[in-house]
Amino acid sequence: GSSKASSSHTTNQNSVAKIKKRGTLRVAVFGDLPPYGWVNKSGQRVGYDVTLARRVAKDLGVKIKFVQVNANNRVDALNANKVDIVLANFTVTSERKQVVAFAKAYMKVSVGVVSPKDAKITKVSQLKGQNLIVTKGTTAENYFTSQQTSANLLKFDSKTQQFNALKNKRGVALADDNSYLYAWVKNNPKYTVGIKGIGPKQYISPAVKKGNTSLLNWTNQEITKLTKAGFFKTDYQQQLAPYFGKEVKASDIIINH
Amino acid sequence: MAHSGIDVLTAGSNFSRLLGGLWVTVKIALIAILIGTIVGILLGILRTLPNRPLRFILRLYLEFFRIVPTVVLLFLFYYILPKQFNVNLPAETVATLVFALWVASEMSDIVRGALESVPQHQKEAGQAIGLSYWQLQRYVLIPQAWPLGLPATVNLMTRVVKTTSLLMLISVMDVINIGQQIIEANNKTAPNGVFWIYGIIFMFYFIINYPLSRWDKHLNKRRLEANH
Amino acid sequence: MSSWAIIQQSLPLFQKGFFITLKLATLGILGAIVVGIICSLIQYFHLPLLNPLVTIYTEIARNTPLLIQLFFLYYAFPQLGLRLTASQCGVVGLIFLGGSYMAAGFTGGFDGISPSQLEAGQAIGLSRWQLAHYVVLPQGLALSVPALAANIIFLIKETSIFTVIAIPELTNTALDLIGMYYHTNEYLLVLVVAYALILIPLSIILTYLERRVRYGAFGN
Amino acid sequence: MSTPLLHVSHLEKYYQKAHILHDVNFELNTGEVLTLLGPSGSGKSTLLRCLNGLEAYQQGAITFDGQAVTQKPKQWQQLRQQIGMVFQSYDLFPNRNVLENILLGPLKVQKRPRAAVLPEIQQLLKKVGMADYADAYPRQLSGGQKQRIAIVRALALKPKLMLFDEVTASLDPEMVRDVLNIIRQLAASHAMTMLVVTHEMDFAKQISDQVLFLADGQILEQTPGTQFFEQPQTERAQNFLASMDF
Amino acid sequence: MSTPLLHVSHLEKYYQKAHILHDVNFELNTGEVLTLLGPSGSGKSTLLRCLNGLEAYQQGAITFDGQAVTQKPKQWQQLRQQIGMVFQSYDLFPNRNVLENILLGPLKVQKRPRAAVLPEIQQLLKKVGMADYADAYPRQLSGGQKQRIAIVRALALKPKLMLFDEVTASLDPEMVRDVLNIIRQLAASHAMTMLVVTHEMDFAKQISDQVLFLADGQILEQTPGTQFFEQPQTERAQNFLASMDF
Ligand SMILES: Nc1ncnc2c1ncn2[C@@H]1O[C@H](COP(=O)(O)OP(=O)(O)OP(=O)(O)O)[C@@H](O)[C@H]1O
Ligand SMILES: Nc1ncnc2c1ncn2[C@@H]1O[C@H](COP(=O)(O)OP(=O)(O)OP(=O)(O)O)[C@@H](O)[C@H]1O
Ligand SMILES: [Mg+2]
Ligand SMILES: [Mg+2]
Repeated sequence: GSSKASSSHTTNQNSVAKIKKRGTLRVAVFGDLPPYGWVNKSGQRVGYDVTLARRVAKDLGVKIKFVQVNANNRVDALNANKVDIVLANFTVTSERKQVVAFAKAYMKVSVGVVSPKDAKITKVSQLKGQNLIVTKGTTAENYFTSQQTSANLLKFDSKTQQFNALKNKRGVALADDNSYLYAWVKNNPKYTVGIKGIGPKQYISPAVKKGNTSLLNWTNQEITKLTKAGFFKTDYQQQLAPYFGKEVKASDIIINH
Repeated sequence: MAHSGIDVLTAGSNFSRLLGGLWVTVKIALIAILIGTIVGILLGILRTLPNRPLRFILRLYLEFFRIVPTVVLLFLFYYILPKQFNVNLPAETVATLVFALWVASEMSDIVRGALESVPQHQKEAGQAIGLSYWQLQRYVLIPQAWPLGLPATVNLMTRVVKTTSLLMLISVMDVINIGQQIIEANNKTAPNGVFWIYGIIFMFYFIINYPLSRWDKHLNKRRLEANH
Repeated sequence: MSSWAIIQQSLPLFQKGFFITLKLATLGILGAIVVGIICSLIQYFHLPLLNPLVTIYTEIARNTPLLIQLFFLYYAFPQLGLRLTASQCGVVGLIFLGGSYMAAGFTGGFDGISPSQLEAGQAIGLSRWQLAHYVVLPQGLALSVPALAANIIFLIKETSIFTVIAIPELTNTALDLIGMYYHTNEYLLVLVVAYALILIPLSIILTYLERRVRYGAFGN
Repeated sequence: MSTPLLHVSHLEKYYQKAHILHDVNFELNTGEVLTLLGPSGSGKSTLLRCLNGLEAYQQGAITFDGQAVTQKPKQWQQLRQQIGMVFQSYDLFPNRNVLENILLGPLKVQKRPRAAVLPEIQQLLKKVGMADYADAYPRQLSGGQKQRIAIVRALALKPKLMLFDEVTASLDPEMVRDVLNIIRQLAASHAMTMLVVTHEMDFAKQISDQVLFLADGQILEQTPGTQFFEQPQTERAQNFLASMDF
Repeated sequence: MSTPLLHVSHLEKYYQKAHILHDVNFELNTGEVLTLLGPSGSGKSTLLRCLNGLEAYQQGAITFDGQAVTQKPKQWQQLRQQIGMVFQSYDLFPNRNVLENILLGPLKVQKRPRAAVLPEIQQLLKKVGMADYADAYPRQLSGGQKQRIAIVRALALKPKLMLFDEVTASLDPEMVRDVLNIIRQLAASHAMTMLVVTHEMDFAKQISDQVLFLADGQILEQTPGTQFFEQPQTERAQNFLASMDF
């Protein structure tokens, strides 16, 4: 990997000092993932991650610039210096830790599986040999590729396509972060999260480029500060609660550091 | 199915946002075509020179852009080259650049072909009255090659416009990306909005390309009539 | 892990993608050629009723992106009761798009036949369909070989768009591996090489064919 | 020679607005050779093409071999087997060899058995001195050779009438003779009725039973035999003949 | 007429392996007309093209107007202003009108002022009977008219030598005369040195000061005046002349 060789000298570009000098923080977010990162009717970026992003920029004292990404190019957006920080429902995994630097987690999830109510999937064994829909580059894909290899994965580029495929019965079920699936079934009552959580509990963190210690440290302090100040609770109430059903409680999602 | 979902198009600022996305798409295509055409004409002329190494290099350039699918080019220029060469351009600029380089490569071949299909005796007639190399290009070859290459150029333009649909794969807020945002944002109220959104995008592309394709047809017809 | 090891690990997946790309492209291109020939003959002979249909079809197919055509085939058609697998959608989409390009290419070839050839055929009493069979098709197809070659290469590259309907062809494989393991350089390199493996030999064969046809058929 | 083989009366031909042929009348008896002379653009080719259904005419009547021409495609297709035509641009089909070019008509159009046709064609090929070239492709032949094959291709259908439109105009000067000789033989044997457009005056003089002089789409003179060349009646014809020899 | 205007010695020309011209030697004095005769493929066009730098030759020497030809592109570009050439395919530039076609050389190549050139060109156009066509585009002209303009285009550079390569070969018979007449006038006035390839034997007879007979790339005869036509020396030439008239 030549990627390692070049990473050290480009790091400085994104240090806290540089960002302040530049006057803008570039944040990678999702654009089609309500309620985390999406664009509402009037064209404004909103969501749990987006609110966090705005707060982070504000605390840094700079303007914010959003870069919309898909799940499978979050890492490259960082490493190619397209963004300073990723706040896009980014689950911490050991593979990812090797290529980006994660700050303290601000959310916890695990992989869930959603299926039609009239053909409910409740056990992983039911997926054997069946088509399971995932989005490229998600934790769910990773889990079903490395831990549970019996399902036949259909891999899409975006959330929009993934859910369309499920509605079209391209697969028997769809796997993604469970909190997100709860939100989705609330809008789509014919479906249910039949498997509420599989695999270990996972954490969602901001990610910065490897070696960018100044921004990493700053972000860690920021997360701690915000947690103490109850920011995430408010964020949850405003952005997530309206989307989630009764099955979910704030404590299922947010972390008390 | 009580709800057709067509109001997705009119809700909020949805339609104007789609138009905004369309403008991004069109802008990238236009600038790329403009730059690519100019560069391509120069390269095309260079490719008719008897200089072998030069022709070989330009041929390699052409073949590279011909072989590598545009999706891959976009990834290459957006994510890999910045890492390797430490240049960092915004997504729209990268997209414009990739399309311009692609257009230039295809144009160079169109121009070369057109120049070579100007009848040999026209070139000789020009030489016979003592025209120099550039005078020959300027007064004889290029004016005659131009109508020969135009249909292929127009055809290439329609392909460029269509290929902008791949911009959704890098972080360009083109019309399809905006469309997907709208689809997700209105998922709850209008589950069938997806077809309307894709339908309108389909129409957008058609409306841009159809006149180009008519023009292409018209040019071809005129060329045929001139030939027979 | 060294780049080479990364590449080696990914090869089995790429190999799968390679053959999927090859298979779908072959089916799609063959279908497109058939559709193209039929449409161009209809246009050439101005067959009533069919001719305007062909015009509508080719204008729609040529002037809209394959990406959106696939979205419709894959996501919208099932609601209308027509349900195709992803691979079928890919092939149908490629035929739909490619057929219009092929039709334009063949039409160009047919138009390139000198009118005197047609008159020579008429003068010995050939009927319309005999003229098509013995004069228009053989000469027109030979004249369209350059366009055919360009279209074939274009369509093979278009298979990369199949990634949006989750067909694990080459591009999808690469994007997927990148999303999971983040070795972007290595995977894109393999991807480019894989396309080159298909396209370079093909391009050489087509150039050769072009040359043979040119010398074979047009020494009049 | 009771009724004429070909009878053309009051033929009028327009291209859109342009009036190309004006009230053309003539007849041609079996075994006769009619040459059609006239300046460039006078309508000679157009007249020939009307006689072979390659152009539609707007008024007038053509009777061929007792049959009224209706201008229906089906009828033309059948008539064309009896009216052979050879063009200036020797239009052999480049993708078929000499024999295949010639066989196409007899086998596919007339559906005659190959075994019956082959000996006839060998005969014809020998007559034009091309017996050894049955397997050659058009690109391997010289212009004169191609034109000879084009004549055989038309003759192979055993037409009752042959139309020749400046068949030597695109040939190198040395090859002109070979081709004209073949037509001359056909004329001399009185085996074939012919309508010939040519710019070779000596040749025309030798073969003509009748001469038709066309100018601006009108027949200005119609004279038997060589009389036309010695005493052209109209001034147009005199000027025309003067311009032809140098 | 002390030193010849054009001197060609031991010229050898190959296309790859094919030996096209063998040891060609001749000279041409100012004001003389040399006609180059020979069967098709004998190398007449190739020889003319060598004299205008459109083909490279491999051996031998050409001297023009006392200047040794080096075959360098720059020199050719300068020499071509003094050696005009007209081709069989009247190659007017289709995108420029008659006047623009003619002016290109004098204005862009020779950089003469427009005001000085225009009257000369009017003069030339009048001479060839095309004074009214200055604004016409090539597609609006007949073949003969185009060829006359092509001749004017070459003459406009005031060349010392004119090369004519079968300039009437693609013309309709009636137009041949107009074009040949112009060349004949040029020859008669002794104003122009000319090298003419033609298949029109009568014309050649009338204008030739010398005849060069070429066969298979070799000069078989070189005779002054009309002697060639009356008493060809070699059998090749006799056959050639026989094939030319009908
Ligand atoms: N397709 C066409 N459309 C319009 N006018 C035409 C067409 N074909 C021929 N003409 C016109 O018809 C007239 C007669 O043309 P035709 O070719 O019959 O003359 P011709 O006597 O055969 O001349 P040539 O000796 O040059 O062959 C000409 O004025 C020509 O311009
Ligand atoms: N570009 C070329 N490559 C190879 N051989 C050539 C080329 N051009 C001409 N020749 C050959 O050179 C010979 C002389 O050709 P050239 O055109 O000079 O003959 P010509 O006397 O002008 O004939 P014509 O009377 O038909 O014009 C011919 O045998 C021809 O085949
Ligand atoms: Mg004619
Ligand atoms: Mg020649």
